[in-house]
Amino acid sequence: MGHPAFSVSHREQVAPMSFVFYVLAAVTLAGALAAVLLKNTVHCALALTVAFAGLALLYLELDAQFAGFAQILVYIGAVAILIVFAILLTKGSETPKDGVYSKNWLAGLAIAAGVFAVLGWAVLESARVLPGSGGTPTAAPAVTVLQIGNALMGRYVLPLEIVALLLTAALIGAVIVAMHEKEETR
Amino acid sequence: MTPLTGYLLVAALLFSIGLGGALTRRNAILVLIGIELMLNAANLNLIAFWRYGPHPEALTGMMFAIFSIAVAAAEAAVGLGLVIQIHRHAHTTDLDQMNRMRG
Amino acid sequence: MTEALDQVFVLLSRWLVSFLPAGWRPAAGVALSVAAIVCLFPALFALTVLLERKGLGRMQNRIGPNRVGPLGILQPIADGIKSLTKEDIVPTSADGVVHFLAPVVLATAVFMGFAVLPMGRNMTLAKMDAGLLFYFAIGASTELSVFMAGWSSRNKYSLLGAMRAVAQMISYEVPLLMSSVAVVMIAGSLSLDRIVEAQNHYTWGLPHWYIFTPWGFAGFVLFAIAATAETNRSPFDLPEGESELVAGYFTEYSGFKFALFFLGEYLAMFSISGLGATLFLGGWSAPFSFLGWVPSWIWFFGKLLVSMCVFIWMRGTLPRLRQDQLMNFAWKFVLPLTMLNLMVAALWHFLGDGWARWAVCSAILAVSYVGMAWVGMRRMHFGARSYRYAE
Amino acid sequence: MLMQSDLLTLSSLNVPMPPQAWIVRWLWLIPVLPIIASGIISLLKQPQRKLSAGLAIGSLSFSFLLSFSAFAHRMGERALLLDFGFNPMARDVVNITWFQVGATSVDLGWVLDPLTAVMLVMVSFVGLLIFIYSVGYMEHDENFTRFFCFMSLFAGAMLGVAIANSLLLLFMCWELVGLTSYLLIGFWYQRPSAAAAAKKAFLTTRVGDVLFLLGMVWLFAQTGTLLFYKGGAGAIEPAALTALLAQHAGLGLSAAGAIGLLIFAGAAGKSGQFPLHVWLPDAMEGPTPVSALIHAATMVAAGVYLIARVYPLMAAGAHAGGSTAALTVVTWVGAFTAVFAALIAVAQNDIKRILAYSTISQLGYMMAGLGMGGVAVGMFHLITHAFFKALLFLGAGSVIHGCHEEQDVRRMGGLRTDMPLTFVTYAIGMLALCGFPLLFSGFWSKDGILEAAEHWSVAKTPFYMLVFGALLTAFYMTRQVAYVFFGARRGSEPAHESPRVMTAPLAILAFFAMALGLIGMPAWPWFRAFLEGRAMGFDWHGFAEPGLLALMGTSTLVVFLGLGLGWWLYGDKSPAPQEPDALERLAPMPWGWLRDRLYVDELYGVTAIAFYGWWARVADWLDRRVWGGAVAGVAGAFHGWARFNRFLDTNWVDGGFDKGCEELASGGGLLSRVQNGRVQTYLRILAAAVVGLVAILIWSSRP
Repeated sequence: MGHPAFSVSHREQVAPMSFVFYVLAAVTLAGALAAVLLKNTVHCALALTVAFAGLALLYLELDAQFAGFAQILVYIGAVAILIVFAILLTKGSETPKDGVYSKNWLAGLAIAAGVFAVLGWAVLESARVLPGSGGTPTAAPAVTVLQIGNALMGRYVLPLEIVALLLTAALIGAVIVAMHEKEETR
Repeated sequence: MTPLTGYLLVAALLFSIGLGGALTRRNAILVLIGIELMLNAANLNLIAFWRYGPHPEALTGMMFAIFSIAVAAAEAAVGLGLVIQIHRHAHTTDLDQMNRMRG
Repeated sequence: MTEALDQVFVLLSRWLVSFLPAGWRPAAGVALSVAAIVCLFPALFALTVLLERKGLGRMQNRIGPNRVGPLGILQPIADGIKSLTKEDIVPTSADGVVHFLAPVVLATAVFMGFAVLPMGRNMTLAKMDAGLLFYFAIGASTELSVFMAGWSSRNKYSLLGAMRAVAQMISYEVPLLMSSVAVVMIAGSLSLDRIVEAQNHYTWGLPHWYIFTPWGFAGFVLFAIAATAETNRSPFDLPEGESELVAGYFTEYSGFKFALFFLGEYLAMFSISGLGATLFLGGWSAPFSFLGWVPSWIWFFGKLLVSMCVFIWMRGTLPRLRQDQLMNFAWKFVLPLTMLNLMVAALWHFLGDGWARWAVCSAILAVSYVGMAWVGMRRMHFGARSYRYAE
Repeated sequence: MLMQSDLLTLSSLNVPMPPQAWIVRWLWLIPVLPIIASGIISLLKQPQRKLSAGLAIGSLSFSFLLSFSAFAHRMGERALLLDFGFNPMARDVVNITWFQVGATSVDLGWVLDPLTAVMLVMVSFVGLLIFIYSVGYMEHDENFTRFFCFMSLFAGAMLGVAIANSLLLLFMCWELVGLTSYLLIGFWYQRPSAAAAAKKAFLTTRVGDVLFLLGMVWLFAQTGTLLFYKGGAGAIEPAALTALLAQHAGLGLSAAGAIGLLIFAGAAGKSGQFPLHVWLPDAMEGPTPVSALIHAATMVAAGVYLIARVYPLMAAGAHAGGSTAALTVVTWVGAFTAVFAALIAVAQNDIKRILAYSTISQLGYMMAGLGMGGVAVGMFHLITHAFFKALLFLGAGSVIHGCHEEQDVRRMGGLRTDMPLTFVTYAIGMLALCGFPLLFSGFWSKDGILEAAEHWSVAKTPFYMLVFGALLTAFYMTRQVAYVFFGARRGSEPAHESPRVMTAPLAILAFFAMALGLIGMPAWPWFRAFLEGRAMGFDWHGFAEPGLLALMGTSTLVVFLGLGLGWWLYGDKSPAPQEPDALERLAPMPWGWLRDRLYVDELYGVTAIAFYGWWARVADWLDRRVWGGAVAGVAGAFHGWARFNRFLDTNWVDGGFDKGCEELASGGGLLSRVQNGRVQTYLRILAAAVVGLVAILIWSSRP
């Protein structure tokens, strides 16, 4: 089967704006759009997972293997499931009578568009000064999980601990928030 | 258009889509979805900058992204817990109706 | 000779690929190996189904399928034809797209899982640096397909089954991960190839498989439990508990889609067995140094099949759990033990070579397990089993 | 002068000794052990009394052993240094950087010098005895474990104060001490009086602590460090002091003096010096062991200790034999407090209140001693007082325990026969407090102070005040003892002697109340020598100093006078509780004043407290009337405007005006939509703001 030369971590450098990128970007954005536009909430959640998957692949495209897999594991494996659970628990799957969009959705849309305009403008404005603008594609940084692990345990150990603390707090907090009602009714 | 610019534009678009969702949907969970999208857009930026930045070996952007993924997980857990609780309490997830603290 | 036999598939693919222009070769190699996986495992699946049915039959004093072909060997083929030719029923109220996507997603995800399993020396489709992470990431996404199936069928049974399944998978994914993390800690790598390599040494002809270390043994047992639950196999097969919810989340599935689901579940079992073998049973490495001449892939698939047999055996033997028991078991029993296992593994690592770490680690584990068992026994005082016969 | 000695530590000598002995490195264990113990105890359940008491006592005894070995280490080094002919005022210092902000680093650290050593031994030893005692005393209390949790937390904090080499660390422990004293005074929080007393203590000491904090900050601003000793760069080391002296803080004070005064304010708060003494008598609401530990032996001594610790700062710039502004203030306050509190003590009837006021006055003595005679004098009285006052309080506790929680001395009497052991020990403590000649420690320590006062260059008045104070002390103690132990039994039910676990500490303390004096005799000024790092030796010529014998004579005379007076008025005649006090018959009016504690509380009641009440009312009024009125006015204006609109509408039914009104209404709606509690609105506004800002940013950053 596949010979060792092939592996995701050292993929040959892609030309600027490779075809893959366009496909992935399209998938991601389509998923995101569907996630915010669809009527049925569960469909939204599923579309969201598509967007997440697209993002994960974009990360891989960016040689961020670890981040990509973490993205899949956390978002598709946990967050998406959480969301659908929440939808089912809040009977959110049936669409409300008075429309799915809030009263002044137009303003929201306008503002979102404005944000995009500004951000895009900013990006294009700064395109000249951004790194990699020389046209020469920078070489893919060969970063192994080992390095990431060392970094996590070394330079970033404090954030790691804090995140651990935060997650614990969130776990407990979520449990308490969800439990509370039950306690009362008992 | 350099790769970085492309990624940044995608991220910007993703962010705006998320924002739009968060701004226009009634359902609290959908708003959360929008927020998740925005977070992910930020992560994409981080990773893109890490990849095309001057010092990819420093891992900073990557680490930032990983941490923010972890934090996002926490955020989702708590947020959804809150939504469920509110639903139990007010029997709605419609944000237009959740505008009072009494209940 | 043995070398050639060992590398036969690799050489084969190289040879086949070599007919193509250089530019295409990597892609073609990948395509070839993917094709190989996609053909091989369904075949294996057919065989195992037969094995299961016959084995279960024997366990229940039946004969099992024996009509189609000699000793019913062709039974799987018959099944295949049947399921392919069956009408594909989609409930009117069902959510068509999702209903269709669910089995596809499942099958795809499961197949992707095989990409990182080293099925023999140099026989890994994607030698990834973060192979294990990849595996678990993919495994996580199967839950989604289950949910899709259950939700899209618009059927209470399906939904309940899906919820159960998802809850169960999520709960048991944690111990599964934890018990493998111990291995990662010792092997110092997330890449499955490295892990196998790390186990591929021998002292006095005996291999350095992790199952032969105290923490490894405990870890393997925990891993097996979690894996059984992860694949919704008996005794953890509540999601498709026929007696309660007709067939769980694929109640509303029929024909080819059902077959796909069935396939997906089975392949998930294969892949997780493969993972277990890779993590704890030394992957493709031989059990004794003097057996080194036997091709590596034989060992891998041998171990795979053995663990499949264990799965079948368990299914034939153990009764089904109750939902709350299941959850409590996951969170209050397996998870803490995996934690303990992690600590012991760390201890093992830091105590360094020598008999000391053996003594210490085994002592800790033995004490904790025995103590726990003792407490458990005290808690639920078992009496003699009592039988009630119909008058 | 004293303690401003050169800072050679043993590490800088070629002395065959490790640069820092283990005890120095592990000194921090002394405070930490009890704190850990309290932490564990806090997790225990009510019924686990034995365990909690054991933990507290065990940890404290460990600390005591450590303290003692620290003391021994100090002694040994001292001897060594003397042999090598060095100045034996060496001190071992361990400093650690807590955190760093830019260039300035905030350091904590601990020091082991004679002062610390002495304080450590005293605190841990007395504390230990009191712990043991309270096992018996609190026996029947259901919050036993909580009590010990607080107690050992307090002990830890106090030891922390003792070892601190950084004003910051000292302040932390200081506040911790304040907190625990608050918790312990209010231990029986069911009683409103106890709760009130706790609050009072807390707030009153806060007043001092705020000034203390000010001083601390100022010091830090000036010297850039809060460490006392830092190899020459410390805050109270010559380099820093000269810098501080150079500064002028107005009122003819140098910065050093001003900071010293601010710190003294804190000390006054803790050790109940005159303006801030009001909390101490009320603090007697707490359990008696608490009163003994906190309000007699240790916490109140913390103030004195603090002054001793920063003495170089207080005394900076004093030419030989002279004094500084700060020290003068300390002296006057001390002397005044001594007399003032002694006066009040004369007319109290609550056994513990009498002791409380006597504590205040004794603290005044210490302060005066510090101010006039330097560290050794003050500290010596602190140590001896700690022992005999703890003894007295524990004795009082035993009496109260024996008389079934009776605290009014007029309802006791005749206990001499009922509880002999308590009586003997109590008598010893009382004599020690009165400064009964030769035998008792109080005599020597008080004489030290009187001697210092006599030689004080600034003024003679404090000397006379202190002598008068001694007379009063002897008098009121005699009164109390006569009331409690002599005469006929006036209480209803018979009293009983306390259990062994309570009397044993009494005996030990009694022994020290006598013996400790010997180490401070003029003939053998061991203590002074230890603190000031002189060679110590025994010679009778110590007594031969001019005027010393005369002084001793006077003080003896005064003491006997007091005793006699007391006995003449109260001895062995047992007045019924309701009939007026003997002294009251002589001078009813001043007696009334004294009985009512010279109306200080009332004074504060009508000044400070009233002021705050008034201020609160003003604030309330402002809130209700002014702001509320403004809001109402605006609302009214809008209302009027709306009416006007309606008027226009109704009268001029005109499209244009209609439109205008709609515009107004929609405008109002627009404004109101800003705060409609809808998250999405907020998010929208946020996003819009982001758009605007980013746009501006880019625009401005365009080339």
